[in-house]
Amino acid sequence: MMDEKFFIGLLALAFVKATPITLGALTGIYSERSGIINIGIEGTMLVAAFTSFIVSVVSQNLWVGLLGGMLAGGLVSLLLAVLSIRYKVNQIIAGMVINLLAIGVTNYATRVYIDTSGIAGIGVLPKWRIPLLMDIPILGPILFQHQPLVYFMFGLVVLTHYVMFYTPWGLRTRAVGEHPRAADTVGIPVNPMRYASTVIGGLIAGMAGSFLVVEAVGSFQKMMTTGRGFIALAVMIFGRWNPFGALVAALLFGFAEALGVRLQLGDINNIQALVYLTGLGMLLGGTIQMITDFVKKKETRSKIIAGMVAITGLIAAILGQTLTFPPTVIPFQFLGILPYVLTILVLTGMVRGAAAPAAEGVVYEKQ
Amino acid sequence: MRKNLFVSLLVLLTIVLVLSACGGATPTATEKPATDAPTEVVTEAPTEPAATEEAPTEEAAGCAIRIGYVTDVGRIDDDSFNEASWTGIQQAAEQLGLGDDCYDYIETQDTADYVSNIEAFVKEGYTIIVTSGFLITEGTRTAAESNPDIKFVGTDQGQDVDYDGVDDVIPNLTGILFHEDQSGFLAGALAGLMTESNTIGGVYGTNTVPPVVRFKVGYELGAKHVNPDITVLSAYHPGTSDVAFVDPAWGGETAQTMIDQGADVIFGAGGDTGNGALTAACNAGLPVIGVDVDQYLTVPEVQACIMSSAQKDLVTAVRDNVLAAAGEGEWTPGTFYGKAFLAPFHDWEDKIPDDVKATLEDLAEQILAGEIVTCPPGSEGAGCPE
Amino acid sequence: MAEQQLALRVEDVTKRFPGVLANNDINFDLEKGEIHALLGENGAGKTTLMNIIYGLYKPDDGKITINGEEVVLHDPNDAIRRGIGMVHQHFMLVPVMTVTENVMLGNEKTTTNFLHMLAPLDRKRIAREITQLADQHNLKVDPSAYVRDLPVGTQQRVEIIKALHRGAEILILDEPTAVLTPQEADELFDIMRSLTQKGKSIIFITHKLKEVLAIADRITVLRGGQVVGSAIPSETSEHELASMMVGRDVLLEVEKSEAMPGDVVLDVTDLIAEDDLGHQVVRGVSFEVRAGEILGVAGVQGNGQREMVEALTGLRRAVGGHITLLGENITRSQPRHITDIGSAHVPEDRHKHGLVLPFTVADNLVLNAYHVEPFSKQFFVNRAAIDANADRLVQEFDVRTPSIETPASSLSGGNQQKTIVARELSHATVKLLIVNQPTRGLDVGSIEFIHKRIVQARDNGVAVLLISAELDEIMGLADRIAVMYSGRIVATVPAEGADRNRLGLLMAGAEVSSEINTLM
Amino acid sequence: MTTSVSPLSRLGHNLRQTLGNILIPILAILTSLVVVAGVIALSGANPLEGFMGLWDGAFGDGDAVANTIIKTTPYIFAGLALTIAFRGGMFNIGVEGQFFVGSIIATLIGYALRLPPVIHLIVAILGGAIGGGLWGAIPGWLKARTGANEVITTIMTNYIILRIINWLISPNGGPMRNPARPLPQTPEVYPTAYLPWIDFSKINFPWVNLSWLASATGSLHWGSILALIMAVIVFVLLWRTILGFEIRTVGISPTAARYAGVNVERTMVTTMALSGAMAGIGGAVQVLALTHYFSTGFNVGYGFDSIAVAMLGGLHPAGVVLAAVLFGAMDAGATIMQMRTGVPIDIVTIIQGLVLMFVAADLIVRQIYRIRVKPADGTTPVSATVQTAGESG
Repeated sequence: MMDEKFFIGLLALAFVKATPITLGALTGIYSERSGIINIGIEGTMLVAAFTSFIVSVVSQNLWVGLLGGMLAGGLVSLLLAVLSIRYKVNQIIAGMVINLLAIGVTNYATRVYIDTSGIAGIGVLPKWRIPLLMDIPILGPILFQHQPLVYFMFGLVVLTHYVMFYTPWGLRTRAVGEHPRAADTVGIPVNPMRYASTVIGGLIAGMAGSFLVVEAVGSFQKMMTTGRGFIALAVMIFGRWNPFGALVAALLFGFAEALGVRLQLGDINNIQALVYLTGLGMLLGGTIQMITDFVKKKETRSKIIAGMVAITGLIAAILGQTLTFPPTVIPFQFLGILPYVLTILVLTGMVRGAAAPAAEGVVYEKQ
Repeated sequence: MRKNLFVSLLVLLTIVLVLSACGGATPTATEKPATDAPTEVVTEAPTEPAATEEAPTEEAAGCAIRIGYVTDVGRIDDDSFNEASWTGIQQAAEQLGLGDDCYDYIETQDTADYVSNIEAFVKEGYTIIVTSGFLITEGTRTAAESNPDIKFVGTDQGQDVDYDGVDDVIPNLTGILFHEDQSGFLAGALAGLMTESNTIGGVYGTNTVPPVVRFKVGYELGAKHVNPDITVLSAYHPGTSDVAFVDPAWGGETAQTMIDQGADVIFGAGGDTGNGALTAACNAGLPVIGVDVDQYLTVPEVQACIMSSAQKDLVTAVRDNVLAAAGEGEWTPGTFYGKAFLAPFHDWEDKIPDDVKATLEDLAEQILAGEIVTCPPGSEGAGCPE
Repeated sequence: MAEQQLALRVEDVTKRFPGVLANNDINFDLEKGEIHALLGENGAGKTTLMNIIYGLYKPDDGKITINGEEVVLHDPNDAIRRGIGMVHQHFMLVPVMTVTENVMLGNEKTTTNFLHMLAPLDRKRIAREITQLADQHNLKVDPSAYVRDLPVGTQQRVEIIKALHRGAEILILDEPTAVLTPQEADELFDIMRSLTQKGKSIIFITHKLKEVLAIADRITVLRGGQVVGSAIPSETSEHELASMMVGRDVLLEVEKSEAMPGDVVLDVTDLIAEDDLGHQVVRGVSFEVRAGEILGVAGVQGNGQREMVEALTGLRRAVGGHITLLGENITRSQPRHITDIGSAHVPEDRHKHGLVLPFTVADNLVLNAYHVEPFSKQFFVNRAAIDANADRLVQEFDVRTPSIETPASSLSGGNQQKTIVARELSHATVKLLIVNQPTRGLDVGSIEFIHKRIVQARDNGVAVLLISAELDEIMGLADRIAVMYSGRIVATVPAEGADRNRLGLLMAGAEVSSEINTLM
Repeated sequence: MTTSVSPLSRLGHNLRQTLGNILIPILAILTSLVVVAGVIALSGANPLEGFMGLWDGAFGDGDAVANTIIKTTPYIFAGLALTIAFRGGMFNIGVEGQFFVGSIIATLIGYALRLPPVIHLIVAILGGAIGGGLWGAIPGWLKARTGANEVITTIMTNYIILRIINWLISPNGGPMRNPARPLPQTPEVYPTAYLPWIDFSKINFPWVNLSWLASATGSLHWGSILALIMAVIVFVLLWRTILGFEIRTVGISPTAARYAGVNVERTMVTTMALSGAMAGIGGAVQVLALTHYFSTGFNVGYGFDSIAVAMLGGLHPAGVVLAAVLFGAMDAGATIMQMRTGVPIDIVTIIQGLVLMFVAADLIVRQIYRIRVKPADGTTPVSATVQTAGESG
């Protein structure tokens, strides 16, 4: 049952599910690396989804809709930046304001302007099957048969990594988020950088919101973000404010969610699958940890622990594949909890304060 | 610190002032509360069931009949349940020649508000009150008992079941139910007959909502009835009911999962979530089956793919019952079973083979004749008759 | 022309902040290749003036001339472009970035076209340039090291390189010796001299008289935002400068009588403690403090003093060793317990530890006693007792505040510190007083007051442990002096007859001679 | 230099401060209404009519007032819960979930146990408090032990508890389902655990005569009174007890608190537990007074909306009560507003968002109305909270 097809399906779906979450996390990375906490990603996405729908319907062009959604996201983030920087609002409160207003405004506008007019969506962006690459066994269907925004997401992850760590722009953004005064003293305009970074993040959140409309669904529904913006926030922390870290975390998240659905379908023994997959995860994680331990010349104890985890995982995986388990259906609500529990576990496992930009949430004022 | 003390003193002072002002007003009771007093007396209904002095207040005078609608938690324009009920009410009102002021709705935001929302209509002198949703079953029942002069219609509510030793049927209360399992069964049969891969899928809202469960039960039985070897993939949204019906992206992704598993017909039953599944499957070029209403009409994006919908005719049921409550038609206290059937095939009229159509018609007759059990006892959470 | 010789000229500069006239009609000039010292107390307006020159503030009035050209500086970029570089008192370095990244920040030199912000960084090239500059000016530093891993002395060098890398001709050094040993300071002076020989001009900001006399070519003294005088080192004295700086005669020495040491109050053996990153920074410290004496711990910042004090006060868990207070082992005790036994603590960082800034003065005055009678009973606090206590202490310790309901945040630094001292000394049961950097950043009046109180406490039989980076403060107050270097007490000597030079050498980690050890 | 100030001048100073503190929220509300009026007008409706409907629905007659009070009650509990948490520097986004836990535990005790009348009620409410408190203590403990950012963990615990409850009451085998009917709801609690309606005819204080209220019997429940009592208790807790002093100290400066001898970690957990307990009581009251059973769609949103309530109330119990009345009134009035004028209920969410924005960004309000009253100097720890939130990442 848990054959090649099973994994290909799960992984391909994990990438789709990870797309809006990763984009949302990139939003967080841009604003938080510059020192602005953004818990308004959810609201930003919602407004962007709404706008992209309206614009795509009016223009009868999904790409224009995407653009409209992105601009809306940028504008919402600008509001966040203005509240946080110009009006020195506590940034968590500012994020809550964004979320509240986004729900209120989109619900209100949907009811007053959309529901009465009965406009219909114009479909979704078609898949871009990448020639040649799509035919690679296993990898092809997982990676290269997606709709365009999935590829955009990959592109943005790479681009963000490049911008953040290999360009003056990123160097300055990070300096502003870590030690704004130091940046100021070398002539870097702290607050303009923060505005710019937050708005760029907003554009990306706009893409995340538009994804739901122009790629996933084809029309706007009230509250259709259903918490993806908050998950993105967790994923950003999970990934330690790094684009690739966020991507990996989002994939893990997407995989867990996809698995939750997949196990519900009833053709797979739930317990068996969980044992097998947990084993596989331990094997993978343990091995990677062991390799890094050797590369970084960590102490022996760490290597042994990693090795034991890997071996236990291997055993579990083999048992999971071979033993017969009594048929059990885990209540799907519990499968749904998985990603959230995982987030808490990872959060608590992280070293205190690791990687968070030092000046995050602190208003910069010239002395 | 002192400031805080001061603020609390201020508040205390205000409270005392207000209280003493009110207390002082008692002897000369005619001044300020005077305007409120009459309504207060009149509206003092809840504890005294015999509130017969429910003499129509002035606003009500313009309308002979006033219809109030209390929605299920959610909005009036939910493209689904609330909206259909409201449409039924509007049609009835039109037929009765009522003015716009004579019928109104209250959107319920929290189950804790059901009772007070019904009360609001009672107080304003409404003569017919429609409530939506199974969660309000009890609230509607209590209100009906307390206000025998008002006709109550509850959708998705079984109002003839003996709960807590209460009389089975209340004369001024009708609950509307549907055999979702029956239309679900037909949808399943259609899917089972049309599939080429022998695998079909169904994407549902949450399993805490009995009608949704009945759709699923019927769908699976129907498919297996016509095609015993078929694989039916089913998934509920894992979220709570506030999320489970509004997550079209999840619906779409789940449909995709099922398609990856070989499903070639997708049934979507879960509000926007289900619609998301329909859209995704349609984009993948597969036939789909909608739910609740004729979704060929409500989800224009999938017109090319939608074979039919497992329909329950809520609009008509509500309209007819409201009309009956207004004296036009037969008022049937207890539970009224509305019609549940397959919607027209529309664009698929020609693509569906005649023998399939014949089988479906045959099955429909058998179901109506009670020869096929579409909701077997023991289907957990479906509320099937035991 | 004489003008040609001037690197910088400031004329009639005035700067007002709400409620404060920070700079009042200041005139100041800097010749090419000279070291011009700007001397003044904290709050005299030195830093404001420098921030104006560096473009961080705009003056309300007056003009600035650089190399004979009148300029308006809108932001640091303008100043940097005109060859001004500044080494701030609190280093402006991003700890999580490398030396190279810090140096290139804002001056990345990628390309000149409009895409320069998004062009790839050339770390190798900048690292090469850093090495070049370092060789040229004898500033040893590893370009690929992370700043957070570098000792302060090295961080300072990074700051200087950062300025030079931007082509600075005029260097402003703001209190550069505050974090250095006397020997490191001497090294810095060498670097400064070599810089001026290569044609750079330096403004040297300080409040340390000895250093001014040692290095400056000219001295300008600031007080209350105004220039109150100028001098040439060879023609003035420490005492004269001090009077100019403070505006009255000051006692450079603290008056105190002979110590009368009593029983051992605090006994520390082999104390080991780690910093936040898990590095062992206190590595086997042993000493004792007796009632009625002041033990001064001298040492450059960052040699484990902070962690030692935190371990002594229960704020940090000791990894090893024993701490005994009044005969009780407190090695693993909580701060509350240690306080209750009779330890008082004036912390190093008054904003982080000593005060809850938004709280009122009254609340801050019971910050570690609110839980005992009379300030509370059972579960409830007693406002009346807290206010009465505040009224009394504010008077007794001369805390200048509009009212006891005023938030501590609106007090001046001196009054904030007095509030802390008042609280700590007002404990009924104080047997041990730990004071860490008690006068950092204060005006002379407050310094004198606090010094007097510390001596008074000693005379009342309190054991005092004084930790300070100011060697002068230690030598003025302590009865015995322990020198801390790299997590160890490298020597303990009687204050009387202690040799400044030798102490300096010890602080810098020079060989510990057996001769000094025997003096313990 | 002033060492002591006359009580009178202290009072005067405080009066001005208090006025300043009250002025801003009022202007914030006004400004929000003006903005919303524009939004309503844009949609073609008459804003004035809308507001009239809102007012009538909230205060139009005795029933409206009673309805407002009933809707105010949960906001008070949730607002107080947030006040405790925010004062203690904990950004408890989890009040929503803690509210649910309080409801579900109280329901469980209500139908699973058989106890004598008053005792049953007290046990049920206490159970709700303990349940909410424990659920709240988890993120507090995680933060104290590992530094896990409580904003994220509480968002996560919300998701988790919602789904657990969804399963508990699921007709598909949920352990707390009502076996008598296939609905996502629990059995009803026994009447012994009902939180009763206030019977005004039976209340006879010697100093006030409440008989004129007799007709209001059956429209107000004792939970509202409990909420007011809780407000007083929270005030005493925060400003008159040792624990309160510690909570506020930790809230502003954990480092200074540690220095002062406070057990910071324990205080964090305590703060979150108290906050969760307060929310739990609120949840319990809703069940025991109104529905008597728990079902899906119950009490949604109080935890989130009350962040605005707490902020609007200046993180002070008295302010929270007033702000809760505002929010309760808007909820109560919105129904009538929509019925009469067709202005959608969602407008209320917009008002609430705007109010929160203008209160938090008081600089905007000051600019619009050119107010010069100095902002109260850091009396709330919210800015400090951000730093703690950020530092633990």
